[in-house]
Amino acid sequence: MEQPHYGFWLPPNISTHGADIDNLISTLHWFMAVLFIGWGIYLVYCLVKFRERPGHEADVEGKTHFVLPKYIEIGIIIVEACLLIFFSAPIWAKVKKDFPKESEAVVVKVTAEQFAWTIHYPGKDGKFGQLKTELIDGTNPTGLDREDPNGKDDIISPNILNIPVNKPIIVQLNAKDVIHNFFLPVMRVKQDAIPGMTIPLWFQATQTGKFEIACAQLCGVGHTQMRGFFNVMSQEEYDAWYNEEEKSLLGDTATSPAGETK
Amino acid sequence: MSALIPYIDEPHPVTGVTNAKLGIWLFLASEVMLFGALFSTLIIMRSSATDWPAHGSDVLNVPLATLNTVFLITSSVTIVLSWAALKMKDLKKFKLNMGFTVLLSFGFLVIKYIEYTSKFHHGHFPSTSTFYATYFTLTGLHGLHVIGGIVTNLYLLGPGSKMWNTEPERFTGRIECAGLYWHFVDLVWIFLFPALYLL
Amino acid sequence: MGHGEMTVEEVKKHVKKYYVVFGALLCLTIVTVGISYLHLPIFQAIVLAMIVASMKGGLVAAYFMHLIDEKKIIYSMLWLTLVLFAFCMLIPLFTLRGIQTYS
Amino acid sequence: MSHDTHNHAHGHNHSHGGHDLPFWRKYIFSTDHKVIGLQYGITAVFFLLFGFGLMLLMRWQLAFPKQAIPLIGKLFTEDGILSPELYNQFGAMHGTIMVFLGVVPLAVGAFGNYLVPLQVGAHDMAFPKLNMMSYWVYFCGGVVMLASFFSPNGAAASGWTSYPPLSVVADNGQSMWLIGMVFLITSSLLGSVNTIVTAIQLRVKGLSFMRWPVLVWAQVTTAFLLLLAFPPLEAAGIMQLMDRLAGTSFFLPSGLVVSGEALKVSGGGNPILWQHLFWFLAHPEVYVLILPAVGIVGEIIAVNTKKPLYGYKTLVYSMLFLGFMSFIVWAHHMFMTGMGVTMSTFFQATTMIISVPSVIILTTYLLTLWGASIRYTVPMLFATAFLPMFAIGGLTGLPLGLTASDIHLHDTYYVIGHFHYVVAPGTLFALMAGVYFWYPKITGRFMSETLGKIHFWLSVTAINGVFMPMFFMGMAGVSRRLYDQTVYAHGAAAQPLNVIMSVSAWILAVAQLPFLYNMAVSWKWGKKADSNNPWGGTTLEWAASSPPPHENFTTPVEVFRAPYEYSSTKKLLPQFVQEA
Repeated sequence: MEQPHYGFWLPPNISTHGADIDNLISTLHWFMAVLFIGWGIYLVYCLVKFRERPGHEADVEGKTHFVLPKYIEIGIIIVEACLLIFFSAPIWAKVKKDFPKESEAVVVKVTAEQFAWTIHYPGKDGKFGQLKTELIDGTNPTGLDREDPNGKDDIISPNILNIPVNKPIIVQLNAKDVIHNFFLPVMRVKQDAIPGMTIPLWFQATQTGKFEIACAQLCGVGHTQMRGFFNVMSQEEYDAWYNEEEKSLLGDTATSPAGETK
Repeated sequence: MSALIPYIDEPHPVTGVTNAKLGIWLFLASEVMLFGALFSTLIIMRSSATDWPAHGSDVLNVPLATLNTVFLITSSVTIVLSWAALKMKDLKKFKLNMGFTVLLSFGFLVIKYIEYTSKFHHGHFPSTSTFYATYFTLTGLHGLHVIGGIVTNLYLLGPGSKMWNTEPERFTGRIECAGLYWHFVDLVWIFLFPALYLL
Repeated sequence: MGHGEMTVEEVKKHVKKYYVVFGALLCLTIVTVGISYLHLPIFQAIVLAMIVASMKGGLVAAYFMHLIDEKKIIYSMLWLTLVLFAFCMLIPLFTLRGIQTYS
Repeated sequence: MSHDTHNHAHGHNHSHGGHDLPFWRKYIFSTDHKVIGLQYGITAVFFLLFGFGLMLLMRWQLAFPKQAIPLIGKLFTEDGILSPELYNQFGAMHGTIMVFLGVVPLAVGAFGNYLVPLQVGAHDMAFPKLNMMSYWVYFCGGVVMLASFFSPNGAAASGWTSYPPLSVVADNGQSMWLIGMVFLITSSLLGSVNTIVTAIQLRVKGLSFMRWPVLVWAQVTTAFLLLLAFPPLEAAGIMQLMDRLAGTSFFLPSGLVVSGEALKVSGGGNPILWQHLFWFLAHPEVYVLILPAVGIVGEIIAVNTKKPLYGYKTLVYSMLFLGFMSFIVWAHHMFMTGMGVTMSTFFQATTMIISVPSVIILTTYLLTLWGASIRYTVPMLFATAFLPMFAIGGLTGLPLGLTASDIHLHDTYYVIGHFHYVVAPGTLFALMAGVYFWYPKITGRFMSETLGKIHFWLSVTAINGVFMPMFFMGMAGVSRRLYDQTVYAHGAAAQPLNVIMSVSAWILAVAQLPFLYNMAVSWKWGKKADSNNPWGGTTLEWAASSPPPHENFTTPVEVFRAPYEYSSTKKLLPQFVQEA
């Protein structure tokens, strides 16, 4: 897994939906560039051609005006409408609405707090244990109730999100204290983590590698330090990691029914 | 300096209003937006709250609030009558009606005070729940508006009324503006009353 | 408003109107309080209460604040305000409702 | 108040009022709109420099993370390194001060106050005492904001947007911020009532609405935006104060756990509600910042191209439409709160629609240049530079206004670059142009052209050096408000851009020195303006003498035509001159 290359432009994209976003961004910038250069040429031409000089009078009656701007204006409206209707709205709908089935996806809870991320996997049973505010302490940042049968096998992974490649991931995003923003630059994922709400989002990685989670909403003095990691692994690596975690939680009886390990 | 500012006491020929009249309506427009945001908050707080009382009357004192409604409505009538009195060049009647207005608004505040203290006695504070937070903030801000009205009206009743002798038209205009403000305060209460107490 | 040029007679007519409105306001107050004791389902209760409140508010605005006979400039300004007021009331609510969450 | 109100129409008695007042009534607690305008101007320039200064310090930390600030660093912390606490305070206060205490008071308070009465031919504002009050309320708000730096844990540090719950659990500086905001809002409300009434009621004979100069249209639209958009923020500010001081939970949901401890509040509130009420103001606020600038640039372009503004009516309608639309686009600041498909499409659509009048405004100005005879005075240079800078600012709004592209760009440096292009090389350049342009009216003397040109060329280069790299940094995915972006791999890769920006910012600061010097020295020693109308302006302020006397017009003025019309000899003709 090599380090991704970052520079002065868009970071590499490793998500399935990111290419659409990148396309829209570059289309938009071409459109902006054409407009700006067009205006720029016109402006510079005017500034030189119509400068004050002896023998040159202002055309106060505006006889030399042309009708082009009207068409440009209409053109801009049409382009903007197309960008909205054919690009932005469908992409947004795909990201926000077309969720994969939970049974086919990896579902994780991500809880933001000042200034860390807690990633919570449901474990083998696929069910999240209950979270109880009163259980929150230094070792249990989200207050997971280990007594809850569903919570016994839950994996808590501080600040590191491990996911398999080529499989949809559903994140249930929440925050404990203030508003944060769950930002995966290479994944083109950004969503506010708002206390009191659990907001779903999904994505799917196309490459393996080690990347970063960034907080994109000012959340206090340690905002800049609120850096998490996410590793995209091959399915085998991911399974191996998952089993390892389960084993250390439940001992070697990981495969036996949950009730026995009390 | 006012000598050079036209349309203080006579309406502008095109707009048909005096400066003060336009000014007070603009001010009221901004007040509409202020209370608009607060009512918006009320709706949002209520629609997401888990412990909002089913009926305001379960926790708030409806009879007292009804009395307060009557007070405010009556004071609205008296202030508009005080303006009509000036139109009929009757300063005495103006003072009488304006005096009633101020008295009634004091009555409103006294009842508000009784309501608040009884809530505090029962341990209900703004921090108790979003219902009480909304209740205290909205009625509190409305109360501040009432106090502002009392100060203005007292001024116009007392030292301000000297203007009647020098510039009667302008003074009548001032009373009209004070009245508009006061009716607005009444108007807000007309909506606050059912929204908080009755629903 | 053209009340600047009102005669004493006209003012007296106005005063009569104020008393009628006053009576109507008192009646409506009784009505709205009465309705609240019926303990109607919440939706009907809100609609009814708001209708009565709007009627009362309308009376105050129309007669006490003379909006029934006001100048165009005031009307246009108030219409603008009302539209923005509606935006401020409704859009946050719709938007908050639109946020999908688990819970 | 005088007793002879009934002969008000044609100022026979302007001998009293201006000349026999004691100093403190004439210059401190003055009711003269020109003095108040200057008071606003001077205070606002002070705050602009102060807010700029905060940013210059922050830019050191950004360019050279965790290195001691040379020379003056020890004033702030023991080791001279800007701490993250201070960084957040400076960031929040930079935004607040620049917007609410700098640009708006300068654009609306100073230019509006000084020019609107002159341009409509009034002797003063409609409510002179109220006018004085707005200034002093603004002044108090400024003092509260400055004082908040000295509160125990420093000033507000939750960004100028003050999103709860962060701002509710923050230190006391935030309460002072809110109180300061209540002052500033009150001041703006009083000021806008005054501006609207003055412009509508005190118009001189012949000045119909469609003969208003564009600046008056801009100021009136702005005043309406302030009047109707600010109150919701005032309400929200009061609620946040209640949350902070009375323990309510308007913006606090249930179950908050802050630094390991459950917060002892009732909960049940909604943090997003604040964002709605905040942006209900703050989006129109963007147009409050830009519209006066549009007005100023319009005046300067008309005078310096020596031809009528192209499409005056279209321009006016565009401004009004822009103002109205600005009320229904606000939630495009909140796309990342998890907004659903319907509402996000609605806000994208309104956002695309609002770009139309902006483009029309820009187009009318660009078309005015065609066939002109452009006189390159310093104000015209700044006004010309405004056009492409505003264009960049406007165009870069597109990717932010569409949800899909906003996913990557939201809350990155791209946003900062976008709105700074609108406000800094956009509005601020226009305001500087305004200062150069009306200086001879205010003082009777010109500012130095040479110093002005130095100021212009240095500023225009440096300011692009500050803001252009931000777009690249935003593209690279670097979030805004980061104390040290090198923590992140993508941030570290983009770090060289920060050095460019910081150095440019410091050059920009140096570039303002000739401007300040010029402003101060020209007051007494500048080249004398040879007439009341040295630029050949067409609007009413040029009919008054320079500086205008206490009651503005010594002889009655009248308006005969629309603001930008030409005579039979094909020259621009002032509104107030009757053609023979």
